[in-house]
Order: sequence, then C-alpha cells, then structure tokens
Amino acid sequence: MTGSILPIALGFAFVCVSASIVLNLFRLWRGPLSADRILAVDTLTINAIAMIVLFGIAYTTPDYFEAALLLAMVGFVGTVAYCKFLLRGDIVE
Amino acid sequence: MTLFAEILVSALLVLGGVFVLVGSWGLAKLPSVMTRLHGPTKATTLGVGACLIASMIYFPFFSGTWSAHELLITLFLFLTAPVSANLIAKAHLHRQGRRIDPNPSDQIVDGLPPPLGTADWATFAGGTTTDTAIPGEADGDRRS
Amino acid sequence: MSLIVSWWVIASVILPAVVGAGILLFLRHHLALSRLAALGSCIVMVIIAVMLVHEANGGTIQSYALGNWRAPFGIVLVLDRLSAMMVLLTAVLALIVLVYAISTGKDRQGWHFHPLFQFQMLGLNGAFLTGDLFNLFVFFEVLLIASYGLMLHGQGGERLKAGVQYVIINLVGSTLFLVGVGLLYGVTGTLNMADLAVKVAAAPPGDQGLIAASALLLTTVFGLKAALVPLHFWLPGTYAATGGAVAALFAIMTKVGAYSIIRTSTLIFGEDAGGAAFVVAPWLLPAALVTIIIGFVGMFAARGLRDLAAWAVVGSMGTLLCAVSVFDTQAMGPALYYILHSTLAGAALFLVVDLIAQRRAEHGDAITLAPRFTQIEILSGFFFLAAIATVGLPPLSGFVGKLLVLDGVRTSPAAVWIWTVILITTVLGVLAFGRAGSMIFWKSATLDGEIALRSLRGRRGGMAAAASLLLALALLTIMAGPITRYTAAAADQLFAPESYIAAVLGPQSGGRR
Amino acid sequence: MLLVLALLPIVGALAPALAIRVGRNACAMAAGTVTLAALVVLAMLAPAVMAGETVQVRIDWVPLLGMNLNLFLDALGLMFAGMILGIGLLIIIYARFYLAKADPMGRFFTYLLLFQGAMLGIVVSDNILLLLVFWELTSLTSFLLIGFWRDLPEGRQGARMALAVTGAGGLSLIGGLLILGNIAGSYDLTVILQNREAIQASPLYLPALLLILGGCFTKSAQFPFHFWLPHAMAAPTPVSAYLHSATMVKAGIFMLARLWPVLAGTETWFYLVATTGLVTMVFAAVVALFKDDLKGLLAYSTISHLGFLTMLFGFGTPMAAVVGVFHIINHATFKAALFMNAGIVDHETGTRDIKRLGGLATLMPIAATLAVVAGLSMAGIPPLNGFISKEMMLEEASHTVWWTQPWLVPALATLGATFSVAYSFRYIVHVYLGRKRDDYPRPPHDPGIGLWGPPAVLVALVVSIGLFPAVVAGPLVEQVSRAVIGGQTPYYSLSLWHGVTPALFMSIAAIGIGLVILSAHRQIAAVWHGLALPDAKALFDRALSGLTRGAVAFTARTQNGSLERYIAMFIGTAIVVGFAGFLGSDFVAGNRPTTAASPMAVVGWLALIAATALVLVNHRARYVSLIYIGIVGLVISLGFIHLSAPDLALTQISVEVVTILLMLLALNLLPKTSPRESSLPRHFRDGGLAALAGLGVGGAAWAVMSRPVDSISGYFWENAKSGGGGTNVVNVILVDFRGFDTFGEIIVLGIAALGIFSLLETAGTGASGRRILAWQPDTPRSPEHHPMMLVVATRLLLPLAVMVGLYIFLRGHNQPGGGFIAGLVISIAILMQYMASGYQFAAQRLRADHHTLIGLGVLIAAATGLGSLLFGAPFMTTAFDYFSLPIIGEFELATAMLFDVGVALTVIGAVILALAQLSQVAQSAEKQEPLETPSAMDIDPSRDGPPLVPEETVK
Amino acid sequence: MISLELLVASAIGVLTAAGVYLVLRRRTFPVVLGLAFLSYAINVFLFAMGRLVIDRPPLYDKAADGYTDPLPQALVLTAIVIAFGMTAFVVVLALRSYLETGIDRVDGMPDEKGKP
Amino acid sequence: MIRRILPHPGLSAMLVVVWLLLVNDFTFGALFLALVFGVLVPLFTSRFWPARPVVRFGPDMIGYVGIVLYDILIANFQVAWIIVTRRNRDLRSHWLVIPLELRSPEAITTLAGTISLTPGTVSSDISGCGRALLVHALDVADPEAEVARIKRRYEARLLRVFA
Ligand code: NA
Ligand code: NA
Repeated sequence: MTGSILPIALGFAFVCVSASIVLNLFRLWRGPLSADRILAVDTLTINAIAMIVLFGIAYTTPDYFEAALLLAMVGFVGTVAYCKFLLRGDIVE
Repeated sequence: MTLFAEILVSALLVLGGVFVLVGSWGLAKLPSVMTRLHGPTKATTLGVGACLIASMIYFPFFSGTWSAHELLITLFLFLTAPVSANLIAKAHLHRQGRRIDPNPSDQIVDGLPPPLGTADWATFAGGTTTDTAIPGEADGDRRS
Repeated sequence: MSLIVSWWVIASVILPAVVGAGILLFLRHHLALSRLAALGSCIVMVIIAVMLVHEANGGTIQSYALGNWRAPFGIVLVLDRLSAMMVLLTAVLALIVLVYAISTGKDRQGWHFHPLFQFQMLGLNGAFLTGDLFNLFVFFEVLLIASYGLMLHGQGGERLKAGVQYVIINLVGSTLFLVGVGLLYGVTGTLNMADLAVKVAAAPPGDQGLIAASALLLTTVFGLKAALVPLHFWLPGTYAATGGAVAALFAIMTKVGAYSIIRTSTLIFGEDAGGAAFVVAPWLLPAALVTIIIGFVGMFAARGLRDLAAWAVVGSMGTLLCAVSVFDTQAMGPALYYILHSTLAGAALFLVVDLIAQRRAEHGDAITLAPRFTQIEILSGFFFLAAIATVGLPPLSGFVGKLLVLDGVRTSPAAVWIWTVILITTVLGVLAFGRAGSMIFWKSATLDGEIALRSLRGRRGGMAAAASLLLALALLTIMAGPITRYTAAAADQLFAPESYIAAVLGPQSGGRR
Repeated sequence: MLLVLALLPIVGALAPALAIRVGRNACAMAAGTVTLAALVVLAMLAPAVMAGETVQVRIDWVPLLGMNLNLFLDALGLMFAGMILGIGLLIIIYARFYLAKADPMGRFFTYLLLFQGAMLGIVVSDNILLLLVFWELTSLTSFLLIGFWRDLPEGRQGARMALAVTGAGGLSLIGGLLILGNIAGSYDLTVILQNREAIQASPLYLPALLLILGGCFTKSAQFPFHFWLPHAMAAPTPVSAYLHSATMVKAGIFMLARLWPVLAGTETWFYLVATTGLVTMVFAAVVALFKDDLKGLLAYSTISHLGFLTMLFGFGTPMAAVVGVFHIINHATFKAALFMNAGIVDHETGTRDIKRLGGLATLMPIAATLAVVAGLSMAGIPPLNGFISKEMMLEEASHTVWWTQPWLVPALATLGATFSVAYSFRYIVHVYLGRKRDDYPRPPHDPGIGLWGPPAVLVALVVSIGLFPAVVAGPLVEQVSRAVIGGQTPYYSLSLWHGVTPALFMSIAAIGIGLVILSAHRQIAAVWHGLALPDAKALFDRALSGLTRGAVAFTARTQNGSLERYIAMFIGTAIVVGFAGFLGSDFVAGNRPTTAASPMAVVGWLALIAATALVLVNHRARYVSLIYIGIVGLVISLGFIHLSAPDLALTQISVEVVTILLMLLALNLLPKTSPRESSLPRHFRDGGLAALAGLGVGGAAWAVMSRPVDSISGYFWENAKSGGGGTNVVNVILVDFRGFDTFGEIIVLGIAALGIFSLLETAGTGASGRRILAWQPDTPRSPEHHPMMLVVATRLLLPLAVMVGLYIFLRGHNQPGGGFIAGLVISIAILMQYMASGYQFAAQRLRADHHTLIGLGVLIAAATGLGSLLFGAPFMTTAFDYFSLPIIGEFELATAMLFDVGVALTVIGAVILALAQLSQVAQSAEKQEPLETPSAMDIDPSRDGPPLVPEETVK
Repeated sequence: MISLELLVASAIGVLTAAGVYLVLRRRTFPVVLGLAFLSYAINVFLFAMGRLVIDRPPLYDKAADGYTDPLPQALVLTAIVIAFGMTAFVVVLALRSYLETGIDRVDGMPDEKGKP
Repeated sequence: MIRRILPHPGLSAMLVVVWLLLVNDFTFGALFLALVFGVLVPLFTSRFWPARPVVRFGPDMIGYVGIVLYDILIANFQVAWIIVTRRNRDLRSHWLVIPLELRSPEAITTLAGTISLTPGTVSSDISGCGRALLVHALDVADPEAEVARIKRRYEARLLRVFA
C-alpha cells in the first residue's frame, strides 16, 4: 500500500461493509417474514464477498478470491434452496 | 500514474462502500418485502462491482500481478442476483397469497395486477393458497 | 522394519479397504461373489494377523512410515505385541461373525453389508496399529461410521430408534475427542504418540494442567466407547437392538475404547508425564468398579436375552478396566488376557442368543415362557457354556481371566474393593443367567408342543460359528499358559515405552530417559 | 496315572451321551465302565498311598498365574476318591433302574460323570486354583443334576438356589484361597501346607479364614447357609444320594480337613468352625424330626451330620480330626444307603410322605431290612459304624470347653444325638413298622436287585465297619488322619467298646430320650408346626425378589431411554474431569503476544454471536433456524479467510451449503417445529452444562493461543515444495504427509453415503412406506415446480461451475483448493441442476452411478498408495516431477494428484448419492408425477399450446 | 484493545455452549443443529490450536517471513469432511427413524399428547 | 459433426475465456488446457441444455450490454437517492405487467435479469402462459410509461439479439 488516500478509502469501505453487515443482521433478526430473512442472508453473503475483496486489497494478496467466487456461487444455491423450500417444500423434485 | 491509480481505486472503493451501505440501509429501512428486495440489487451491482473493479485496478499497480478473477465474480453475481431476487419474490408472493405487503406503512395494498391472457401468474396458477405459516414467521405481521 | 513385515502391516489396513471398495464397485449385485470376496479377505486377515503376532512376539517394536515420511511428521503404523494381538483378535472375531452372518442370511437383510463389514475391519485395524493420535481419531470415525451402518443393518423401528441414540452420542464423543487431540497439539505441537510422550515428559510445569485436562478428556471419550459408567448408557439399547451378528462383532468395539485408554495412558500419560502421569487412574478405578456393579445389576434386571448379553458386556468392561486402572505390569497382563476373553465370550453369547431368538419365532429373546424350539438341547448347552464363560465360572476362560485379574490387582491398594466387587457381582451374574436359562430352557420345556419354523436358514453354519467361538474360548483356556506369557510380555512392553519411542522416532531419540 | 484318574470321568462323560443311541443299558454300562476304570486306576495307586507316599503329577498350565495342573494323591484324597468313585458306581447301577423310560438317561449320566470328575478333581488337586476350577464345576454340574427334572418347578428353583449359594460360597473360597496362596507364596497345596506359622501369623489370616469358611460352610450346608440343601432334594433320588452322602456337601468338609493343618488350632478357628458345626448339628437334627418328607428328613439329617463333622474339625485337636475322618466314611455309607432306600420307597409306593406310609416291613422286607440297619447306624446304635464314630464324637465333645463353659458342648452334642436317634427311629418306625395301610398310592413290593443291590453293598459296609472297625477301616483312617493332621496321629482305638466313659452315658441318654421324644412325636410335632419359625427359603426368595425388583427399578430409572440424560451425563463427566484435571495440575498463563482485533473482526464476532443467539432462541422453528445457522457458517468462513486459512474457508463455504440442502430436504418430511417440552429446571441444567462446556473449551482455546509452542510444522513448511512437490502446504499435508488421514476420511464419507443409501432404500416399505403414503404436505405448495428463470440460469451456470471445480482441483497442490473442494463444487453444480430442473431430468442426464464413483474413488486413492509399494517404497509414498512439452510449457505431475482424483470422485459420489436418495423419498411422499418436458420448465414460452400449469381464471 | 485471540476463544466458547444446549434437546432436529454447532466450535478450536496469524496463508514462498501453522488447517479439513459425512448420516437417520416410527424424539418415546 | 463436438460453440468460447480468467495466465499451456476444457465441459454438460438458443453475436449484443451497464450506473444513483431521502410512505411502488413479445426462455430470462439488475425494478413472476412478466417497481410516477420504456429499451433490442 502506497499513499495515504488509499488506506483511508479502504478503511471507509471496510466501515461501510461492516455497517452493512450489521444492518443485514438487523433485518435477519427483525424479519418478519421468511422472505426477509432469506433476503438478509443473501445480502449478507454479497456483502461478505465485498469484504473478501477488500481483504484482498488490504493484504495485497490474490489468495482469497476463490473464496469470493465460491461464495457467489454457493450464496445463490443457498438462496434458491431456501426459496424452493417455501415454494414447494421439496427442493429437489 | 500510480497516484492516479490510487485515486481511482480509492474513489471506487468509496463508491462501492457507499452503495453497499445504501443497499443494506434500504434492506433495513424499506417498508415491505417487495420494496426491500430492491436494496440488495444495489449492493450487488454497483457496490460490489465497484469494489471488484477497484481490486482489478489495484493489483497491477501495487503488486505487479494482474488478476481477472474479479470479472468472474462479477459475472457470477450478474448471472445469479436476478434469479435470487426472482425466487425470493416468488416465494414471498406464494407465502403471502395475493395480499401483497400488508404493511401499514406501505401503500401498496391492492394485490397483484392480473396477467395478460388466461393463465394466472406462475406462482399461483392452479394452486390454492392456504394460510399455513412457516413456523417462526411473525404471524401478526402477515395480516395486519 | 523388514520388507515382508511391512507388507503384513500395511496389508492389514489396505486389504479390507480394497476389498470393501471392490465389492462396492464390482460385486454389489452379486451376493455369492461378495460373500466369497469378504470371506477370502477375512481368512487372509487371520493369516496376516497370525504373522503379525508372530513377528511382534519377537519383542522388537516396529514402525511403518506411511508415505515414507519419518515420524513424527508423517503417520506411522506401529506393530507391538498389543497392537498385533488386537489385530488378531479382530480378524478371528470378524471371520467367525462373517460366517455366521452369511450362513444365517443376515447379510441379505439390507444393503452393503459386506463393504460395511470390511470397512469396519479397516477402522479397527487402523485404530489398533496407528501411532498417531489424530489418525486414531480418523480410524475411530471409520469404524464408527461403519458400525452405524452395520448397527442399522436390517432396520426396523426399534433398531432405528436405538440407532439414533447410538449415532448422536458418538458424534458428541467424536467432538470431545477432537478437543482432547487439539488441546494436546496446541500444547505440545505434535501428534505422533511417541513424540507426544517425549514432549509431554519434557513439558514445562505450567503446561501440566492443560495436558492433564486433555488426558482426562481423551479418556472420557475412550470411556464412552468402553461403556464406562456413567458413559455406558448407550450400550445396552444399541447392542440389544441390533442384529445378533453385528452385536457379536461389536464385542470388539468396546475394546477399542479400552485399547485406547491403555495405549495413551501408558505411552503418553505414563510414568514420565509429570503432573499428568497416570492422571486418569484415580478416576478410572472407581468408575470401573461401579461399571461392574451396574453391569451385573443390569443383567439381573434384563427382560430379554439380548439385554442380558448387552449388560454382560458392560460388566465385563468394568472388570477389564479395573485391571487396567491399576496401571502396572502385573495387572495389565491379566487385563490383556481379559480383553481376549471378554471379546470372544461376549460375541459367543450374542450369537447364541441370536440363534435362540431365531428359533423362538415371535417369542424372540424375551425371558418368558414359550414352547420348546428346534435344537433346544444343543442350544441350551451353548447358552450354558457362553453364560459360564461370561460370568467367569470354570472351566472356560472367564474363570482363568477372573483369577488372573484378581491375582494381578492384589498389590493394588484398592485390591479389597476390586476383589469384593468382582466376586460379589459374579453371584449376581450367576443368578441372572440361572434365572434366564431355567426359564427358557427348563421351564419352557414343560409346555406342550414345539415352535414350528417354516424355514430356518443357516442351521449348520450359524451353529458352527457359535460353536467355534466357544471353542475359541476353550482354546483360550487350554492355551492360557502361552497366551498369558504373551500378554505379560505385551504389558511389559507397554510399561517400558522407551522401546516404542525408539522404534518410532529412531534410535537416536533413545527413549526419553 | 493320576492324570488319567483325574481326567477319566470328565473325558468319559461323553461316553454315555454317545452310548444312549445304542440303548439304556449300554448307556449305563458306559457310565459304569468309566467309573469302574477310574476305580481300577485308583486301586493301582492305592498301595503306594497307603504306604504313606504322595503320588504327584505336575503339568504347567498357566505358570504366570501359578495355576497349574498339579495333582497329588495322599490318603485323604484317596479316601474321598474312593468314596466318590465307589458310591458313584453304586449310584450308576441304582440310577439305571431308578430312572423312568422318559428320562433322558444319556444326559443324566453325562452330567453325573462330569460331576464325578469335578469332585475327583477337588480331592486330587495340588494347586488351589485348579481346585477352585473343580470346586465351581461341582456347583455347575450339581446345578444341572438338581434341575434334571425340568418340569418340576421345585427342581428348577432348588437347582438355582443351590447354584446361588454354593456358587457364591465358591467365590468366597476363591478370595480366601488367593489370599492364602499369597501368604504362602505359592498356590500349591503341598507348599501351603508347609506354611502354618506364616499363615497363622499373617494379618490376612482372619480374612482368608472367613472367606474360606464361607466356601466350606455353604457347600456343606452349615447354618445359616443350609437352606439350599433340602430344596435340592427335588433332584432325582440317585442324585440326592450321591450329592448328599459322599460328594458335593462333603467337599466343604474335605476343604476343612485339607486345610486343617494350616488353619486349625487357633481360637478363631475353634469358635467359628466348632460353633457353627455344633449349632448346625443340633438345629438340623431338631428340624429333621419334623420333616414328613423322607428325603426332607434325610436332608436335614445330612445337614446335622455335616454339622457334626464340622464341629469335630472345628475342635482343632488331632483326636477330633481322627474322629471326623472316621465319621466321613460312616456317614457316607449309611446316608447313601438311606437315600437309595427312600428312593425305593418313593419308586414303589409312589409317595415319600411319612404320613402316608407305614407298615411296609412285611410288604418290602428287603428294603425294610436295609433301612433298619442303615437307620440304626444313623441313630448311633451299636454294633454299627454310626455308633462308633458318634461315641468318639461325644467323647471329644465331653471335654471341650466353650467360652469357659465346660457343660455347653457336651450338652448340646448330646441333644443333637438325641434328636438324631429320634428322627432315625422315626424313619424306621413310621415307614416300615406299624400296621399296613390300604391307601398306598401304589401297591408296594420289593424292587429288583438293581435298586436294592447298591444299598445292600453299603449296608454290608455299615455292618462290617461296625463289627470290625479296626480291620475294615482302621488302616485307611490312620493314613487319612495323618494326612489331615500333617503328622503322627494321637492314640486312638476304633472299637465298639471304649469302656465306661462319659460318652457312654451321653449315648445312653440320647437313645433313651430320643425314643421318648419319638413316642410323643405327634404332640411335639403339633407344637413345632405351630411355631412360626422363619423359613429360610422364604427369606431367600424374598431377598432374591427384592434384589430383582431393586435391580429392575434401578435399571429402569437410570436406563430410561432418555438420550438427553445420557448426553448430559457424558458432557457433565467431561466437564468435571476436564476441569479437575486442569485445576489439579500446574497451570501458568502464556505470554505469547496477542493480535489486536480489527473492527471488522469485532463485527464478524457480533454477527456470529447474534446468529448463534437467534438459532438458540428460535430453535423450535426449524426452517428459520436453518436460515440463521447459515450465517454462522458464513462468519466462520470469513474468519478463516481473515486468519490465513483459505483452504478452510473454501471447504467451509462449500460444505455449509450442501449441509443446508440436505437438512432442507429432510425437513420437508419432518415436523416443522419442535414443541416446547423442557421444564425450567431442565433448562437450567442444560444451560449450566452448556455454559460450563463453553467456558471449558473456550478457556482451553484461550490458554493455548496465549502460549508459544514449538510445533512440528516447520518440517512441513520446509519439505512441502521440495519433498511433496506443492506449495500449498495444507494440501501437501492432506495428500502426502498425512495422506493416510485423508484416505480414512474419504472412506468415512463413502460409508456415510452407503449408510444413507441403505437407510433410504427401504423407506418406501413397511411402516415407513405407509407413513409416506399417508403423508400430507404441511406447508402450502406453489404449483410451479421449475421456474423458468432458474432453469435457464442454472444451465449456464453448470459449465461455469464445472470449470471452477476443475480449476480448484488443478491448482490445489500449489494454491488453495484441491480434490475435496473441487468435488464439492462440482457436486453443487450438479445439485443446482437437480434443484432447478428436477430429479428426473438431472438423474437421467447424469450417467455416472454414485456407488461406482465412491468405489472408484476409494480404489483410486488406494491404488495410488499401493503403487508406491511396487517401487519398494512404503504405502502412499508420492512422486512428482516437472515436465516440459512444446507449446504447453512446463507443468508438474504428481501421484498425489491422482490420489486427489480419488478424493474428488468419492466426494461427488457421496454427496450426489445422499441427496438424490433423499429427494427420491420426498418424491414418493409428494405422490405427484414429476413434470416431464424436454426443457424441464413448467412454463416454456417457446412452446405452442396450452401452458403446462393448469389454467385458472384470474381473480 | 480487544485481542483477536479473545474474540476467537469466546466465539469457540459460545459455539460450544450453543451446541451443547441444542444437543440436549429432545427432538432430533435441534439435536442435529447442536451437532452442527459443535462441529463449528471444534473446527475453530482445532484451527486455533495452530495460533492465530493474519495474512500468512500456508502457501510456500521462500520470501515469506513467517507462516501460519498448516497442520491444524489440514486437521480441520479432515474434521470438516468427517463431520459433514456424519451430519448427513444423522440427518437421514433422524428422518428415517421418524418415518418408521412417527416419532422425532431422540429418546424414541411417543409424544405425551398422543399426536404422532 | 462439428455440432457433436461443439454443441455450444458460443459457450465453448466463453468457457475458454473463463478458464483463462480463472488461471489468470495467458500462456500456451493455459490456452491449451482452456481449449481442452472448453470442448470437454460442454460435451459433458450439453445434455443438461437440450435446446440451443440462437444468439447473434454482434453490434446489437454489444449495444445491449452497453446500455444495460449505463442504466445500472444511472439507476443506482437514482435509487440510492430515493432510499436515502424518501420517506417510506411517499414511495410510489407499483406492480408492472409487461406483455412479452419474446418467446425463447433464454431471451425472457435475459430480459427479466436485466430488469432486476437495473435498480428500481425487480422481475417477480411470469404469467402461466409465459406472455407477461410481473415486475415490481420501487418508485415510479407513471407505470405505463415505465412498461413502455422497458419494452422499448430492452425487449426490442433483445428481439434482435435472440433471433
Ligand atoms: Na487443498
Ligand atoms: Na433491479
């Protein structure tokens, strides 16, 4: 990391993402509907991807990107499964 | 050049951070499931996208490595986010029946518009909606 | 390790794995071939195990470095007298039980009996041979998951209900195992048991608390497998609910717990372990005593023969662990002999009970009045023999084992307690078996008629398997001289861990003194 | 020779079992031949023994235990062996004619010979551990003999009671003998018997004595352990005659005699043994008088005479021991004869009830003669052998002082003798004399010689010993007495007339008063039966049923099927021992510098705690808690990323989702809620356990993390690249350094899948099948199965995800990834198809069989490991090399990657197998025909024709 | 300043406590959730036994000035896989037992209220 | 023949690019492997995608992508502004019914995806006959105009891309 702007921007982004996660947790807790909670988890997963990307920048390492990629894929599968359960009960039919 | 890159990366990070936060703020603040559903699309598209682009620019300049993984992640998110939203909406429509978003602060209480043609919306077609709740949902909020 | 010995060692682990996978892959729709392969594997295992015992009896401990990575970095298999003995015991038991299962058609009552059986053997052999604590965990899991499958083989409501309990409590147990292993690694930085012995002995005093805690946690896990009171609750239901063949095979499962207690307590937490030296002993002894009592009381309360047999296993584990808990050579030799005896006796009892239950049709194993049944005479004889072996009356090995234990613990300060409990509970056992046997064989004989069975599968094979277990008990008695010499030598090896350490870590480590 | 003697009956026990196929005579012949052969062997050994030698055999059996096949035969052994075999032979003859046709004779004689062998073993064992083997064997075989008539409830109960009491006594004896052996330093009798001083001086003398007496007294039915013996009378009479005259019960007396040299002579011995014997003798004699059952009378008489013998050995004087030895012989002769006689009466008249008998003398003259002679001997009437030994006993009693009371023992001994006279005469008078009756159950007449011959032989002995004691029994008594005493015998004379001694007066008094009592029997009996005496059997039964009830109640209470309790016990134990171990040894807190937590870490921590709390609070709402738990997994994955564990993060992320899918699949068919059913105390208990467990594990983690360690990891770090060919050290550890773990791990996974398959394969049958058939969805169903957007998107995602999987697999050795994660990623990609397009659609298109994948995976992994054996390297030794090809450039090939292929295949097979199988069950529960279209979408706008989803008018 | 070690240790504690509490419930489903929590807890615990290091992934690099202990990570990976297999098995077993007996209680007793 | 080896040429091309992006390496070795997988993976997965949508790669497609990206950027700011500033009760949420002329599922999915990706609108359902899309709009003044905009701006273009 070089200058002084970037760390500040990065810190700001971290704070934003952290705050987002707290907001997601609020929605997760508050609900009230299952759809809200699924939505909260879905959003949290996407925020987690952002967090991982930020980590990658902060540590200047590409080692964590696969995790982000996988999270994108898996977050989707999870959301689909939660929704299908609500829609059909049986998620594989 | 590096300074420019740094400024660009910083700007993207700030932008990304703000949009991620706004998306989640929307999720927390908006009055009903359908309106809340709009929030995360922000986080996905611009928020995370900006962070990813920031990262893409950052690496060649600051560590000498070039990485395109971010593009892939973006691609994945673009592919999946609408489907997720669609399914959440469907699940919600299904669970709530046609009484969409009976939140007192939400003005949309009319229910769904009819589709064109003879068949109902896919989520309802042919089905009868019962009132069985998924345990854990706040029942009071479903009807008030 | 010489090449040929190394082949035997590795074969004892690889053979069941390959045969199990092979049956799954190629033979799962060919019952006859599956049986043939499984039997072949078991027979070869017996031969291998005999070779291993022969080799171990030479007295040198040999270690096999998997992947050619030297200890403590890679995983090693270690052949000493104890591990060789356990492998042989497993092989013999497995062969007999397999014959029983095949001839009574138990292997057809569900899916994948033979692969599960082979994997069960793999898990057992791996657990007995490994010289690495985490690898021990892995093989525990292998043998547990295979045992879940076998336990549930054939299914039915009661079995499933008992299975839920068995599986869940063992999963909790596995968690605790990892806590113990993890803690030990965290403190010592190693996983190889020989290296752990060195590191624990050299640990600063400030680490002793954590080491002692991990020793006790590990022993709690092993105690769970060994059905040590108050961790025994899972056993009676599980063993009584599963099929006879599987229950017979499970006679070795409790011994895995006992084995692990013996191994870790003598090697890692032995004499040189400072604050953790034999830290489990003061807990183990009273628990073992109570285990004997609870086991025999349970036998007394049993309503079915399977129940009776299951509680007998608990009681015998108590006796065994009593001898173990003294932690000296004198008592350990008898304990090892008792392992052999109680495994075979427990298995024999379960097989005999199963044979009886099969023939009593809907009366099953209940200790109630029912008409005479096919082969009642010979089965009453079998039951009588299995019962006296289990209770520890002469002439079978139970009596020798009991005398050995009583004699072995005599120098212990707790000898009075051990003697009192063992002797008094034997009376309970005699009464329990007397009650059950007289009800099922004598009183029932007074009823008119006989239970007719449309078809009785494996009349000969099943009987032969049970008989061969009884014969094994007789051999154990007749050959008690050489066998006790072996177990005594094995005990000596256990209480002189230097040679184990040297064999694993190389001569330059020279043990720790 | 001695070995042959000891083994003959046991080995020969097979003979009757086999011979019964030929016939009953052959069977009896076989048994008789065996016994006779043993007698012949004994006879060949006898001269040497009678010359004072001890015949010995030593064969090592369990030398480490000191338990060996050491046999010796001295005069005591010889005498007992002679009785065992001699009377045994007579019993066999008698039994041949006694047993009914329906009785399984082969079994009877087999048991009898086994018993005989066990008895013989006791008396010839030199090694006390060996002796114990035989001792317990007598208990076991007598159990079989007493319970021989299985249809008799008394037989079954009597057998069990005998086994319980004598078996328990045997265990007591084990304790005592082991102590004795330890004091003496050897378990060989010949050694022990040399160590009188050491034994009697040892502090363990008293416990050893008590335990040994426990064995002897139970076996020889001494008060208060006597109660089993009368109930053992339910046995066939030959058994009773054998067990209660010469064998079983005499084993206890034998032990007293055998150990007399080392145990007797102390005050403790005297008070314990002599008192017990005296009490038993008197008490049982009194009871015997009032028994109306012939065998009951004889049973109590036996107890009384056993008391008689016990008392004699208890006196501890050499002279008393001599008398004891002599009376052993006498009692065996007349009592065996009487038992057989009782059997004859029973056999011929159909009853053993004295009240229904009488006047048989003329009807059964032979039996009557035998009974009179033997009965008079039992009463101690001259000139029979019973008289001589009774006289000698009274003589010994007359000068025995008990607790400063010189009159006590003589008086009581006389009292015992008095009742002995009374009941003996009652046997003679009330059965044979008096007037004939006309209501015998069967018309009585003398039996054949087969039944009366054997007792006649014994009666002949009774008479001849009585008339010529010194000639007939003298030498034997002398030698045996020496063996018992362990030295020279005192002066004694075996003769009818000892002159006018106190004993003579006591004897006369006993006979006189005894006859008076008998004449008033009816009146006294009325009083006796009016007494509410405690019944030992009732007490025993009550104790036993109390014990049973207690055991049942205890077991039912503790073993109540409550898994929560079992787990609570387990966790509670772990907590207790864990904390105790920790607190019981030294602990010094570590000084490793800690890392400051970033705000993000704190947020992550908060998220974890919040999600955990949400699960805990909402755990009864199952679906919702599944959503919450996803967050926990997510945060942990993030934590792994933050803490430099990318492989862990990848694994956690992918395992998490598969687990959730699985649980959702299962939840579909399970109840959606858990009822509230724990009481408040239970919540506190569980909360307490949870808090302590959390404190323990968390505290341990803290303690470890805050201290430095020198671990073996450096080696992995240094050798991963050079020795393992990979830069991802974690992966190299997994597939190489610790590949064996991974091998086990994939097998676990494979077995889990097999288990799941086996479980679900049968779900459609039986109770489960019925339940599935009756199953109704408990949540509303949307009619659309496969939403179009999902189907289309996942089709594009599949190849992408497969690419990702391949990528993760290939890079695993050097970068985060590897076979397991790749397998999971590909599985997830396939599962996506299952979810989007349906089971049918996906399963049809996925051609690989899951079982094959699992089997193949494990085999590939094993084969990779085995490959190294071909090169002479240990199992799982890996090889790798770098290759260079034109165009493609340099690349690496490692055998470890092949191993990883095995891992990946197993994972894919296991995951798909488990989920597919589970979804199949759900399919059958839904009872809906799966949608069959080429595109798998419910709504396919490109199709012409009506929509697949049924139409309905729009509201 | 709060240390990372404290956060991780307390998280392990909380996860363990949650797992223990849930494992002690009476229905199979919460018990399975409890097992999942215990599995989380133990994974993190094992991992923590290698101490906490930030930004030093166990990827061999000559230039690296330190590394995270890779061994616990490998152990955790093994433990995760095993726990996954076990969890899958127990979930199915719970379901199967419920289907067979109509009871989803871990003690196999029927419900007090008489409903299945 | 070529169809058999390359069932989805476009997909194969995309996978080659994806592989190169994944390995982050543009050497011959990587390209070789990319080509191998680009061919093999569609072979394996084509069974899951029986119908082959005809997609015209060309200026229409590029234009479409450009427009969508632009819209995403702009709409993001608009919607962010709404979320941050507008009171909940002042939101003018509406259900929009978009009649469809597109027929291929892939095309409709693309349209629906586009609608969802641009903030402010979420595709929620499709009618049972596949002729209309149900879209939820967060805040629109004139629902009809919005429907028309979507049809004009996206659907019309997609009709050209998906022949
Ligand atoms: Na890896
Ligand atoms: Na949108």
